[in-house]
Amino acid sequence: QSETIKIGFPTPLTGPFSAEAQDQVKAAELAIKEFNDAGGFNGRKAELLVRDDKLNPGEAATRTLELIEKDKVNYVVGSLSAATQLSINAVCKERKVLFNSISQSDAINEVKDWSVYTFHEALNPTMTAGAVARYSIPRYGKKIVYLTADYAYGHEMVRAFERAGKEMGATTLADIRHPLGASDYSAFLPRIKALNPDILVLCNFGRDLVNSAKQCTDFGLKSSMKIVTPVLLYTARLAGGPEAFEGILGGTSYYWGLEDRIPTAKTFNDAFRKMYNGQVPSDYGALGYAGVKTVLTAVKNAKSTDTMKVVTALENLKYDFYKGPEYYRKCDHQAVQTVIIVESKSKDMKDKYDVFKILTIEPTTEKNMRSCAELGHKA
Amino acid sequence: MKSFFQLIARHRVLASTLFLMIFPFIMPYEALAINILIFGLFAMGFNLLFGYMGLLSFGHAAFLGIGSYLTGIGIVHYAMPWGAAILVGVIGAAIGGLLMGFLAIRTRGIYFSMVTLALGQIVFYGFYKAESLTGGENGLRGVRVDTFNILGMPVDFLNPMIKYYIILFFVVIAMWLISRILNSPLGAVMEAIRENEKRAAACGFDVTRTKLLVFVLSAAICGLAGSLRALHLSIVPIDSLHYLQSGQAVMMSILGGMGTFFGPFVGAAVMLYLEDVVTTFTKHWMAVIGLVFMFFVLFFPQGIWGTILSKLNLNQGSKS
Amino acid sequence: MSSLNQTPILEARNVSKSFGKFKALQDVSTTFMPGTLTAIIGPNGAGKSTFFNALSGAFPPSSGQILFNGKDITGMQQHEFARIGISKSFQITNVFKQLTVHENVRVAAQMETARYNFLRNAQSYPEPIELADQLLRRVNLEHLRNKKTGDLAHGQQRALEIAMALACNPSLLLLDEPTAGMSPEETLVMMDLIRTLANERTVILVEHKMKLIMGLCKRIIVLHHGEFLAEGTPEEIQNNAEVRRVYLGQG
Amino acid sequence: MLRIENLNAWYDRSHVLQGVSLEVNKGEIVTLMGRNGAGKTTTLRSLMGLLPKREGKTTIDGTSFLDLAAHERYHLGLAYVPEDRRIVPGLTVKENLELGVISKKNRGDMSALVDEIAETFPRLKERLYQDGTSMSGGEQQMLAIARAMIAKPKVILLDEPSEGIMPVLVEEMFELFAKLKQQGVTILLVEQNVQQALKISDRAYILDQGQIVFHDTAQNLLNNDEIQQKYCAV
Amino acid sequence: MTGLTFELLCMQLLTGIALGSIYALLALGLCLVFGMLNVVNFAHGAFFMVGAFMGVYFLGITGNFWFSLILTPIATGVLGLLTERFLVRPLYGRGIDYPLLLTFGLSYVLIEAMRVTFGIEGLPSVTPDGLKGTMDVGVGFFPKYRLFLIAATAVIIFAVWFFIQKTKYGLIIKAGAADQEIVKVLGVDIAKVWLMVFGLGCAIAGLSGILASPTRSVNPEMGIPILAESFVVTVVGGMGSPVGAVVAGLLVGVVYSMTSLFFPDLAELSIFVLMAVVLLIRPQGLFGKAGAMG
Ligand SMILES: Nc1ncnc2c1ncn2[C@@H]1O[C@H](COP(=O)(O)OP(=O)(O)OP(=O)(O)O)[C@@H](O)[C@H]1O
Ligand SMILES: Nc1ncnc2c1ncn2[C@@H]1O[C@H](COP(=O)(O)OP(=O)(O)OP(=O)(O)O)[C@@H](O)[C@H]1O
Ligand SMILES: CC(C)C[C@H](N)C(=O)O
Ligand SMILES: [Mg+2]
Ligand SMILES: [Mg+2]
Repeated sequence: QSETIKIGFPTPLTGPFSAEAQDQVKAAELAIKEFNDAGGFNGRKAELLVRDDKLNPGEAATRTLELIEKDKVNYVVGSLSAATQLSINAVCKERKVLFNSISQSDAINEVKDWSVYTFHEALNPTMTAGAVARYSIPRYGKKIVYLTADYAYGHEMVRAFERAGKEMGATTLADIRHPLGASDYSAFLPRIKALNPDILVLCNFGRDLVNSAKQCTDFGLKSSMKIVTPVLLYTARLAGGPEAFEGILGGTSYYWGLEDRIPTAKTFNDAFRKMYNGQVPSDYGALGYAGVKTVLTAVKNAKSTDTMKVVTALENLKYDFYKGPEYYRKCDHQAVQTVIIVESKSKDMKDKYDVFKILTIEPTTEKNMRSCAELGHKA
Repeated sequence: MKSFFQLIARHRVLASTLFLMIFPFIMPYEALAINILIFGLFAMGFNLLFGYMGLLSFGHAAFLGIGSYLTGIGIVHYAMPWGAAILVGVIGAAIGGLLMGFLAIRTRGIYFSMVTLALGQIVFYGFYKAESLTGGENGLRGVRVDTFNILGMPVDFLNPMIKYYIILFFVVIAMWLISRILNSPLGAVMEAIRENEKRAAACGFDVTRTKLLVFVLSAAICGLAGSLRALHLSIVPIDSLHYLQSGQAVMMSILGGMGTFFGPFVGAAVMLYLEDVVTTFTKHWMAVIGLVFMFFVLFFPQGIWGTILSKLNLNQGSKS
Repeated sequence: MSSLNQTPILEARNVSKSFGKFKALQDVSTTFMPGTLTAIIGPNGAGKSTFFNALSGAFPPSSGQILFNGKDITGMQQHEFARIGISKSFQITNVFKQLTVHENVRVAAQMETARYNFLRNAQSYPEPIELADQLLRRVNLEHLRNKKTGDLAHGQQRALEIAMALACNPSLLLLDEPTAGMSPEETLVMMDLIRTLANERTVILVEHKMKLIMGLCKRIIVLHHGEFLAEGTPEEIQNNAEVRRVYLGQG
Repeated sequence: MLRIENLNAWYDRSHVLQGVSLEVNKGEIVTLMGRNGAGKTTTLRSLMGLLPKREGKTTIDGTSFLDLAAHERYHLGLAYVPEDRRIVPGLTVKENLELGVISKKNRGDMSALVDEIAETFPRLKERLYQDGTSMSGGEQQMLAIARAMIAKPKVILLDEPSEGIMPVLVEEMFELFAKLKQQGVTILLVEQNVQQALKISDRAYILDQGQIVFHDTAQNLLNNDEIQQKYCAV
Repeated sequence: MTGLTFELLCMQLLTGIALGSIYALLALGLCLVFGMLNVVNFAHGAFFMVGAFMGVYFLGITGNFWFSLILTPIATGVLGLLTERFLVRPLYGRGIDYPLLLTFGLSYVLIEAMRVTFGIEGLPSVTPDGLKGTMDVGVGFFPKYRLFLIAATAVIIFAVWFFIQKTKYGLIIKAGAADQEIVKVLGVDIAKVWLMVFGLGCAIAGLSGILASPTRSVNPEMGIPILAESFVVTVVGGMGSPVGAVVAGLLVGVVYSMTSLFFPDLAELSIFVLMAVVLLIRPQGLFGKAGAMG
């Protein structure tokens, strides 16, 4: 049989996360290419079917239905927001299709949404925000103010940061929730200034982060407090510019600069550079690579494309594709991996890609994750 | 030829039904066809108010959303049977329409649009904040109906074709209702009010009551569309309530031909189909859609369906 | 006037209306007996249309009362006026421009029979359709039956205006300058129509065409500056010096 | 001065004016009469350039203007008082008057112009700051005429100016037209108030179904019993 | 709430005014076009966005914020002129819906055009030198740039007000909005006036874009949310009333800011609630004329 192995890839090619999404596609194509160049599986090549979910959960569900019903894809990898990944997950779960999610969310690990077909290659807020808390609280102080995008993902970041902070005796002065997608944050800033915290945690993402960071800078907040953010995106930093992000630190799943320390990162970056004339992959882009690559590797390991067999193969997979060793935790299929803490540079940049300084890498450990029991899983 | 079309116009519900029976076979995949059914219904419900009463609401997403959420919540949290869940959705939307309409019809013109927009956003935030029931930004997941029991006969609702025809059944009922309304004396009053409120009142028609009545009917139909959508997607995204969704109904109606019976449906079909196809081969779909819109506005001012009707000289009294 | 023991069909008691500081109507009191034909005249801006608007429910008077068949109807809504049988034609043409001529009248005619029914086919109610056709014949518009109203010439719209006012079969008909803009020929037709209408119901009209009024009504009321100036038979009015001065002129 | 030859005009597909020819000499008042729907308004509107489709030849002082846009015709000295008055809602009486000269390069002093107008229409001066459309029907008519006259046009096209105007004023208005005529203004008048119109007119045309069916001097028309019977009764 | 001080309230108020300035400017352009042409310009937000991009782009070329401040409105204004001439003009007289749909389509095209030209991430924008940093305003430190924003808005608004109230164009605009035919008959080349008004509206949108750019990220979608907000402002003020647009802009800014202080997560909702309440009490908006715009 020489039928291709089809991987459906719904992701928001347009809309506010389009930069990240298009990078995801590029990296995923790289994974496909590597698989095919290596001869595929029993001569069967892999194919990526990219669909624009427009960052809209309804559209994402429809597109996933299309991929499953019309295109008859074998697996689904993708998504770039909590809401769309949960909707894709819901559809896949109902149709018993394997889904490897590459966007952050805590909910997807919980038993309510989870199914045996659900894998989560991305970090989740508990891991990222926790790591940032563990890094910054001892260094900058215990009085914390949160500026939070008012949606599930924002709340999850706060919860994780507080949870890690509690062990270190941190106190929350205020959790200020701003509307998702607000373009002006100035109205929240005088109060934050008046509260005078040690650390201001920006629990938002993408353009919200760019705008809030920028305005914090304008209002001179940086002189009296440290600004940190659980998810500091490479692409957001590029779009926001060095001035706005100066001195802000945060967590990320990947930064190309890891190549100095981790050999697989170097291999991955070089392959990416070669395929896309000199560009480097972004953090979320890299997840596209990993998400597809793990699934295809599992197919090979399972020696079958049968979904349940691939699930088992994934559960048993130990891999190091680009950022050091990883594996999927058995109970919730969460990828156990490192969190990289970076700080935005504003000077001494070698080229336009050189935007972060790696402060530390928090090692892989299940201790920092919510336990299986906590999530409602049996084992 | 012409008499053929007149025949169709006379039996418009029957004709539409026959057409929709074969529709899934000309669409690339069933989920899209079902989406078109649902949004076609949504746009038709909206058009009842917009095209026939001249009230441009920017808050109709509220009814789509209320329908979806109530049906979804009924199934997810209260394990209701699907029939009851749909009923709850439709009634909920009608009640929502009554409240919103009651407040909004005191204003006119663009102000009416804006009040409905604002009230719609308030509904949005209400559902957004009721996270424990609605799932907030993440949406309501798990609206699962695997099998439909029709007169004791279980059918597989996961089968896309079966799902299509089940949903079509409801859509046809709603279309029949809309068609009846338009042909009825109330339909005539609606148009009269659209043309000239002052005169309509002087003729003895209670303008406020009529507007409210139509608002509620329109909301209920949009609510039904919402309920069906929850069953179709098995999730309820919060975007269902967003004003951009209301905007879609406006666009669909105008694109297809406002104030025509089938126009909004055509608008929905063209728009969704185009978006689907264009998105698949270019990421610059927005430019393509934008240009197509501009093209139609400039060269087909009566909308696609409206233009077809007037080319065939069938739109006397704009009743098709 | 002759029928002393009858209740008036319409009575205005001290009706006043102000727009901001401006008093358009001040303490106007008068009665109209059933089956009579009365004309209201007065200079431009005297308040005739304002008085009509108050009588027909377009807006409530600022103070004073309006009684219909002895019942106080002040403050009722516009559509309720139409339902109890008060109907008005507008001075400035006010029709449904996008609908056809016949639809205009039919809609107005369905008020009685089939107001809000939304499940029956409108075509299944013969009464409004027939009534509409009949009224169009009366105002000589039957040849334009299926034309879009907005495309009609001014005078034709004026005639339609009357037909619509008649469609809800009112017992009291208020006509605000019904023949304005009509050609002499058509004016004659309209006069005849008004005369026959007055046999069936009470009619009050505002007109500036004195010759027309003189031949038509027995009673004339004159308003001036929002106040009652005079009342009487055509002869009395024509010979009233004050009326001549402010309104009629010498001619 | 104003000359129309074989004018045809259409609304959509309906051919409303079918070869109308007429002529108004300088300083003349010419009345255009005819039953409702005859095409009187349409004639005036096509003279003013407000009809999308028109054919024929129209000249003013020998200058052909059929192809000019409405606003250019104003600058040729044509003024128009529409039958439905068209007082601009939301503007005061004064602003409505001001509009009459707004497009003139040197429009002169507004208050002097208003005073001039007030001589003819004192009511308007009393109400300068009232919203134009809240005035009574007759008052609005005065305003519309005043607005057209304030620009001192060469030719005024009047569409049923006496409609809704009280008798005293109708007389005065016709006197005013006569006065304007003496000042050299040329007037094309559409009127249903035929008797009075003819009294001040020099000549008259009768329009029927988009064609001129009769034409004579006003005096002859007044004496023509048949025509009187047919068009001028009441 | 703890720590509520007079200084905080004042700062919050000032923040609201700065925010409201942008709203007021945007609404002014929107309301000018609506009031005159009866066109609801759905591309207004896109013109704002294009203005921001142009601003950053011209800044890049000329290296001077002030040049860019002049060039940008000219560029978007010309774009507006072209739009009116070739796209909107054929639609006059067809009611409010068609231009709405057309400009909606146009906004998609403009967004995509910027994506293709400048990339999907958008451009980093910088605060002009001289206006960087904060300044002591007595109750605390406030960004200099936002103070400049308030001042610049005041100047622009005054200029537009003068144009509308004190020149004859204002009267033509008002009359033309209500009845174009009569204005034509009175000798005004209304087509030209419409062209200029549309151009002016778009120029103001572009100007608001460049003025806003240093305070937020410049990206192709930045015009979408702000469009809804400026509609709210226009409506609260009363459609077609420039004074209303300004007052409502500031009001909305301040309401947003104050809600942010007390109920931060309801900030976004607050402006919609404000609009609903205003319209339910005064159906024609704060400064709208009753009865106008049926
Ligand atoms: N809404 C309003 N606001 C302010 N003034 C008004 C309003 N409506 C009417 N008026 C004024 O009230 C007076 C009476 O107006 P009305 O229309 O009743 O006059 P009329 O007698 O019908 O005159 P005509 O014979 O000219 O139609 C007029 O001076 C008019 O300007
Ligand atoms: N906008 C229009 N579209 C189509 N037909 C029209 C339009 N306006 C007028 N007509 C038709 O053109 C013919 C002439 O109308 P016009 O208004 O010129 O008549 P008129 O002589 O001024 O009548 P009146 O005395 O009633 O004002 C009429 O038959 C009318 O129905
Ligand atoms: C890519 C993710 C960090 C995005 C996040 N999950 C969201 O919902 O917005
Ligand atoms: Mg009157
Ligand atoms: Mg006429």
